[in-house]
Amino acid sequence: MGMIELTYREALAKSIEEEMQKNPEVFIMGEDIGRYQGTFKVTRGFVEKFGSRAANYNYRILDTPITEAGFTGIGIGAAMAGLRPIVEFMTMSFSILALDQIINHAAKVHYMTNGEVKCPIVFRGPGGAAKQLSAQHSHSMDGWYAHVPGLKVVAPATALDAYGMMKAAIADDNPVVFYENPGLYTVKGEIPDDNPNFTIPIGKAQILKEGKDISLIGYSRMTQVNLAAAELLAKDGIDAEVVDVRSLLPLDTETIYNSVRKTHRAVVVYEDWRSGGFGAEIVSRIQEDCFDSLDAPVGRVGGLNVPMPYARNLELLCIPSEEDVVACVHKIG
Amino acid sequence: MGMIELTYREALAKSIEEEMQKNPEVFIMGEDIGRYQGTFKVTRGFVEKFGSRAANYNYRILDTPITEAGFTGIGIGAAMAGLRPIVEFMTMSFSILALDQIINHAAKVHYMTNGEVKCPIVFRGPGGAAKQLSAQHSHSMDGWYAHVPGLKVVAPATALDAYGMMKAAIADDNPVVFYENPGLYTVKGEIPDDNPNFTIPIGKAQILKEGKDISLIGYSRMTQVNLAAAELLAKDGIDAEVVDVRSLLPLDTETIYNSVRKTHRAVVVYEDWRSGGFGAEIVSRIQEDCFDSLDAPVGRVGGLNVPMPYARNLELLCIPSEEDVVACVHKIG
Amino acid sequence: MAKKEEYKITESAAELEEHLRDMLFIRHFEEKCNRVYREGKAGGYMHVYIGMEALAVGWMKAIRKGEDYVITAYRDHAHALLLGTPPEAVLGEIMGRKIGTAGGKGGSMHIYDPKNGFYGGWGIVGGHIPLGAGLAFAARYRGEDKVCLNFMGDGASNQGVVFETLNMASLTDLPCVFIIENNEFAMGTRLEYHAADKELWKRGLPFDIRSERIDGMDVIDMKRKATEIVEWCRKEQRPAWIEIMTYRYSGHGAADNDRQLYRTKEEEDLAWQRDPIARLKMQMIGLGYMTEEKYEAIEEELIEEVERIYEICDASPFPEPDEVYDNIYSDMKPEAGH
Amino acid sequence: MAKKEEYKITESAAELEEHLRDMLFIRHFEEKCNRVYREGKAGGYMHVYIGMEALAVGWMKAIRKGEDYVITAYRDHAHALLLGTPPEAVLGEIMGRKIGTAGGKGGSMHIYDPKNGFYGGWGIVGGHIPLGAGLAFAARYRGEDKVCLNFMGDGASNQGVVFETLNMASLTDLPCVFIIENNEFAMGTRLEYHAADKELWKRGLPFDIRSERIDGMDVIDMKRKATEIVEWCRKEQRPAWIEIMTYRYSGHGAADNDRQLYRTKEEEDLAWQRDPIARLKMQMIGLGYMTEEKYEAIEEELIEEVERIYEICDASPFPEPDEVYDNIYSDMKPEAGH
Ligand SMILES: Cc1ncc(C[n+]2csc(CCOP(=O)(O)OP(=O)(O)O)c2C)c(N)n1
Ligand SMILES: Cc1ncc(C[n+]2csc(CCOP(=O)(O)OP(=O)(O)O)c2C)c(N)n1
Ligand SMILES: [Mg+2]
Ligand SMILES: [Mg+2]
Repeated sequence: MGMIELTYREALAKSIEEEMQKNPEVFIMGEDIGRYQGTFKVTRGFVEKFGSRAANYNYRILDTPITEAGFTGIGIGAAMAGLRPIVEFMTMSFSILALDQIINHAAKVHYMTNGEVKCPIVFRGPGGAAKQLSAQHSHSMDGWYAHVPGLKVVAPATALDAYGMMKAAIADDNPVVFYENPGLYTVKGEIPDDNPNFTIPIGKAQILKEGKDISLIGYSRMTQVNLAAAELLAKDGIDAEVVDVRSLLPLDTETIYNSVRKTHRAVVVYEDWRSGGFGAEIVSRIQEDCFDSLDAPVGRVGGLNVPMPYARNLELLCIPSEEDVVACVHKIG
Repeated sequence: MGMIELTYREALAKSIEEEMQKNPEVFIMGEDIGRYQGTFKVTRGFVEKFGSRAANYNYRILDTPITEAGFTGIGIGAAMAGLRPIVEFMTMSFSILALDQIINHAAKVHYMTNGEVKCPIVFRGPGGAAKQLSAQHSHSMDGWYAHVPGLKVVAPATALDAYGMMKAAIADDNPVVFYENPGLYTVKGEIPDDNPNFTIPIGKAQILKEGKDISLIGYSRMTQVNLAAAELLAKDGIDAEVVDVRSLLPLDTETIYNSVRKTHRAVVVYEDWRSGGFGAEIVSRIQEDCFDSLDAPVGRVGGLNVPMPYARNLELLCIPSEEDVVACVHKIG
Repeated sequence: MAKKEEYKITESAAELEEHLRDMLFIRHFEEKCNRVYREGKAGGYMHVYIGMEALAVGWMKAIRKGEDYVITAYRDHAHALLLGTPPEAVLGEIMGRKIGTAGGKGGSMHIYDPKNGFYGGWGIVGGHIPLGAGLAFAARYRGEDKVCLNFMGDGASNQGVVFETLNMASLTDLPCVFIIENNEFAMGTRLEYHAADKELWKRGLPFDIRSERIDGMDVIDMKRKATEIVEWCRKEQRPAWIEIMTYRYSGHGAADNDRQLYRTKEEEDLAWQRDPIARLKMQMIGLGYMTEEKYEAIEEELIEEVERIYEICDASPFPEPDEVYDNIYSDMKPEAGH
Repeated sequence: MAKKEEYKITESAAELEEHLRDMLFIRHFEEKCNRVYREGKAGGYMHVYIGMEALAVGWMKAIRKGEDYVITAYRDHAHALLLGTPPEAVLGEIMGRKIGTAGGKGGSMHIYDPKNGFYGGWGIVGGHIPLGAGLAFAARYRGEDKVCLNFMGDGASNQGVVFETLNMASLTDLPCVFIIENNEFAMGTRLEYHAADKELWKRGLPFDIRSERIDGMDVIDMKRKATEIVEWCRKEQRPAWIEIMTYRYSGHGAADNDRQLYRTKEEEDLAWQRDPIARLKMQMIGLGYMTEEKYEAIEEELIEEVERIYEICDASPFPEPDEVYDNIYSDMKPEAGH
C-alpha cells in the first residue's frame, strides 16, 4: 500500500474528494467553501474540480448564504431524500444556530419514522479555540452533540484517522458530527495514497502509546496534547498510556476500561469547558465500571470555565496544555 | 409569617406577580402568555392585572410571535438596557431555537464588555417530559445550560423554592435559566403569604430528608422521585439522605460532599438522557473530591438514551422512576 | 387576495363526489380523533384539520401522488390520508399502537409515509420548512421531475428559518411550493397580533418568488389553482409562495378547550358559513349531482368506516418494551439502561 | 434606489472639515490596524471600515450621541470612534491590552462603550439584530426619547433572526433604524450569490416598515438623509429598514489576502472612483473650503495622531492572568482551574 505524507487538512480534503468522485450523490455545502476555497481551506480547489453554479446546474459544491439553520435544514431534507450531503460549518460555534435542525430534525427522523427515513449526512467543521477568536467563536460543542441519541460523533486526532473516519462518516446512514479542531489542520501523518476504499470504522478507540502507569484519555487535539504530556511524564519516570477516544458516540468503553484496568489510574482530558463537558461522562463511566481497579480518583483536565478571552496570554491560560495534564497526573497521585 | 398552601405553578405566578408589582421594570414575554393565559397557565390572569397592548402602549405582558430567537434576543437587548425581562419558553425544547441568543449573547455580554453591560434576564419554562409529547417536545436542556459560564441555572423541586428562587432569579443581575418541569406544576407546598421580600438564594443545595446510609442527589422533579425512593428504601431498612441540588450553576458542592462524606454512598438522579447529562458532572466531582470517602462507585440514574417515544408504555420506560433509583442503590451495593 | 373569479364547473359528478367524500372522510376522521383523545385513548398534542379540508384535498389532487414530495407540521392527519396512507396506520399511530405509521413512536404530530411521498409530520413550528426545500433540492439535483409541497401555518410563517429557506430556494431554483395554511390563528394568537402585515403572501416578494394569496374554502377553485401552480413550478423549476385563506373550527389542539379566550362564538358562526363541505354539497345539489338523501347516506357510510377503523386500532397492540431502543440508528443501538 | 437628487451644499466650511477629518481619521486608524495585525500585534479576526467611512460618519451625525443607542457587528472600530470612545481604548482593545474597552478580553470584534451609547461589537452574523431592537424596546417601554441605530452587513441581512426582529419591531412599534451596510460582499461571497434579490431594501416591505435604499458614498447626502430618517423614527415611534450602498476596499478581514478569488482589480479600481473621502475633498476644493496643501497637512496630523495612539497602546500592559475569571458574572466567579 503506497503511503503519502499529508496534513490533517489535506487528508480531509483527499477523503472528501475521493468520496465525491466515487458517488455522485455526495456533495458539500457551506459558507464560502467554493469560490473562496473555504475559510480553513479544506475545500481548496474543489470548485475547479467539481464545477460551480456558474457553469451549469451543478451543486456539488454549494456556496450558501450565512443562514446556518436554513442551509443545514436543506441539507437534512436532501439527506432524507437519499443524497449524502456534507455540511461544513465555518466554525462549530456557528452550528449553534443550526442546533434545532441537527438535534430536532436530523437526529430524530429515523426514530420518528420508526426507521422508514434515513438521514445520511455529515456535519463538519472546526470546534474549540483557534487563536484569539474570543468568546463567540471558540465553542467546542463536542459534548453537546455527543449527548444526543440519534447522532454519531467523531473527533479524530490524526491525519490518518481524519482520512479514514471521514470516509466512514460519509458512508454512514446516520447523521454524523465530524468534529475537527483548528490546531489539528497542520498536523502531519502517513495516508494510503492508492486505496480510496480505505476506511476507519466509527466507534473504536485506539491506544496511541502503550504504558503501564496511567491512562491519558482524550480525543481530537487533546490526544496530541496527551502524547506530549506522555513524553514529559517519561522524564519523570512515569509510563503513560495514551488512549485516543476518536469516537464519542458511540463510545468504545471497552478499550478505555481495558487500559484503566491495566494502569489503575486515569486522567481524562478535553478542551471544552471543564464543568459539564463530555469528559465528565467518560469519568463517570470509568468510576462506575472500573471502581475496584482504581488506585486514585479519575483526574480531569478541561478548559477553564470562562468565555474565551481575546488577549493571547489569557487565552493560553484557558486551553489545556501538556503541563496541565502532567500537573493533574501528579495531583491525583 | 402567614403561610398559604399553593401549587408550584401558583407559587411561580405569585412570585412573578409580586416582583412585577414591586418593580415596573420587570416584565414578561413569550408565546400565548397573555390573552391565552399561558400554555401551562403560569401567567393566568396576568393580562387582566397588568394590562395589554390593546389598552395602551403597555408591554408588561408581551404576547410574541412564534420566533424564539427573535423575541429572546429582544428580551436580552432590553436587559442590556437595564430592564428585567422574564422570557417564557412554552417548553424548554423550543429554547433550542434561541440558544445562540442565550449562549452567545446573554451569557457573553458581561464578559465581553468586561463588566460594563449587565444582563438581568430570566429564561424560564418547563423542561423534560410532560405526557406523550414525543421526541421533539421533551428535551431537558438543563445540562446544556449548566455547562455555559456566564449563565446561572436553577431547578427548584418544591413550591417554596419555586417561589423564593424565582424572586432571586429576577433580582439577579446575571442571566438565569429557571428550569421547571411539567410534572412539578401541581406539587403543593406552604408559601409565605405576606412577605413579598422573601427570597431563597441561588447557589445553595438543601437536605430534604436526612439519612445515614446513602445520598440520593437530584434536582427538579427528580428530587420528588428521590423522596419517594427514600420511602421505598426505608422499607428495606436503608436510611437514605435526599440532597436537593436546586442550583446547577453555581453548584453547591459543599452540601453534596458533606452528605456523601457522611453516608459514603451516592446515587445521582436526573431526567435528561443518561449519557452526557449534567449528572455526569456531579458524579465526576464527587469521585474527584470524595474518593476516599466512597465505599462504592457513585451510582447514576438518568433517562434512557433515546428520543422520547410517544406511546405511553414506552415513554414511561424512559423517565427515571423511584423503582429505578432503588434498583441503582441495590446495584452499587 | 385576487378577487375571486366566477367559474364554470366542468368537473364530472364522479369527480366532485370524490372531492366531497375526501373532505367528509377527513372531517369525520378528525371528529373521531377528538373523541378518542377525550376518552384518553390518545395523548400528547393532537391537532385536527376540521374546516381546512378543501385546502389539503385541492393540493393533493394537484400533484403526482407517490412521486412528488409532501411535508407539513403536526396538523398532519389529512395530508397522510389523502396521499394514501392506510387510515388504520394513521389512527393507529395517533393511538400509539404498533400498527401506526411509526409503530407508536411518533403520535399524532409525527405521521410519515415516505412510500407515498409523505415526509411528515413535524413538531417544531417552522422547523420542517428547510427540510421540504431539501427534498426539492434532491429532486432537482438528480434531475427528477418532482415538486415538493411544503405546508406551514400562518404562525410558522414568522419563523426566521422560513425566510432563510425562501432566499435559498430562489437562489438555487427549487421546484418547491411553500403553502401557508392561514387559519387566522397561531394557537391562541390571532393573525394581527403575530404578523405585522396580515398579508402573508407578500413575504415571498423580496426573494423574487412568485407570491399569491388564494381562498382555500372552495375545493374546486383550490384544486384548479393548485394544479396550475404545481405545474408551473415543475416546468419553471422555480419556487412559489402561496398563502391560502382558511379557518380552523376546532380549538388549536384537542387539549384546547379555551376558544373563548381568543375568539367569539359569533366569529365562529360566521366562519361556519364558509364551510367548504357545505359549499361543495350545495354546488353539487345545484347541478343535480347530489341529493340530501345521498349526502346523508355517504356521510353515514364514512362514519361507519371511521368506526371500523377505530375498532381495528383499539384492538391492536401497543409496542413491545424493547422496541424503545429500535430505529434510533440504522445500524446500532444506544447504550441501554437508566 | 431613488435617483440621486442634486443638492446644494449649505453646510459651513467648518462642518465639512469635521466630516472630512472624521473620515480621514477612521481611514488612517484602520490602515494602522491592518499594519498592527500584520506585525502580529493584534490577532484573531479583525475587520476594517476602509471605503465605508461616509456611512458611519453620516449616521453618527444624525443621532443624539450618548443618548441614542448604537449597535453593530464585528466591523465596529468606526462606530466607537465616532461616538467618542477614546481611540487608545479602541486600539488598546484591538491589541489585547488592559486599557482596551473590554480590558483586552474582547478584541477587535467586540468593542463596547455603553456610556457613549455603543452596545458593541458582536461576532455572530445577524445575532445582534434582535438585541438592538431590544434596546429600542427598552427606550419605548420607559417612554424615553431614544432611537437605536442597528447596523448589519448585506450578508447578515439573510439571517432568519433579522426577519423575526423586523416583524416584532413593527408589531411593537420600535424606534429602531435597521441599517444595512451593503458593501456588496459577505466575506468572499458576492451579493448576487447570497441574496435572491439584490435589492435588500425590499425586505422591510412585507412587515409594513418604511424601507429605502440610499447611496452611502456621499457623506453630505448620507448625513442629511440619515437625519431625516432618525427624526422620523423618533417622532413616529416606528422602525425603518434602510439599505446603504457602499464598498469595502480592503479584504473581508485583516487575514483575507485573497481578494482575487472573488473580485477583479478592475472592479476595485472602479469602486475607488466612488471613494467618499476623495469626493468630499473635491467638493470642498470646489467651494474654496479646502486646498491640497491644507488637506495634506490634515492628513499628516491625523497620521501622527494615530501613531501617538499606537505608541500609548504598545507601551501599555496586557491583562493580568487572574483577570481571566473576572466579570463573567457580576457577583461571583466560576469554579477555577482546569
Ligand atoms: C418552535 C416552536 N415554538 C412553539 C411551539 C408550540 N406551538 C405548537 S403549534 C403552535 C401554533 C402554530 O400556529 P400556526 O403555525 O398558525 O399553525 P396552526 O396550528 O394554526 O395550524 C405553537 C405556538 C412549537 N411547537 N414549536
Ligand atoms: C453565524 C455566523 N456565521 C458565519 C460567520 C463567519 N463570518 C464572519 S463575517 C462573515 C461575512 C459577513 O458579511 P456581511 O454581513 O456582509 O458583513 P461585512 O463583513 O461585509 O461587513 C462571515 C460569513 C459568523 N461570524 N457568524
Ligand atoms: Mg394557524
Ligand atoms: Mg458585506
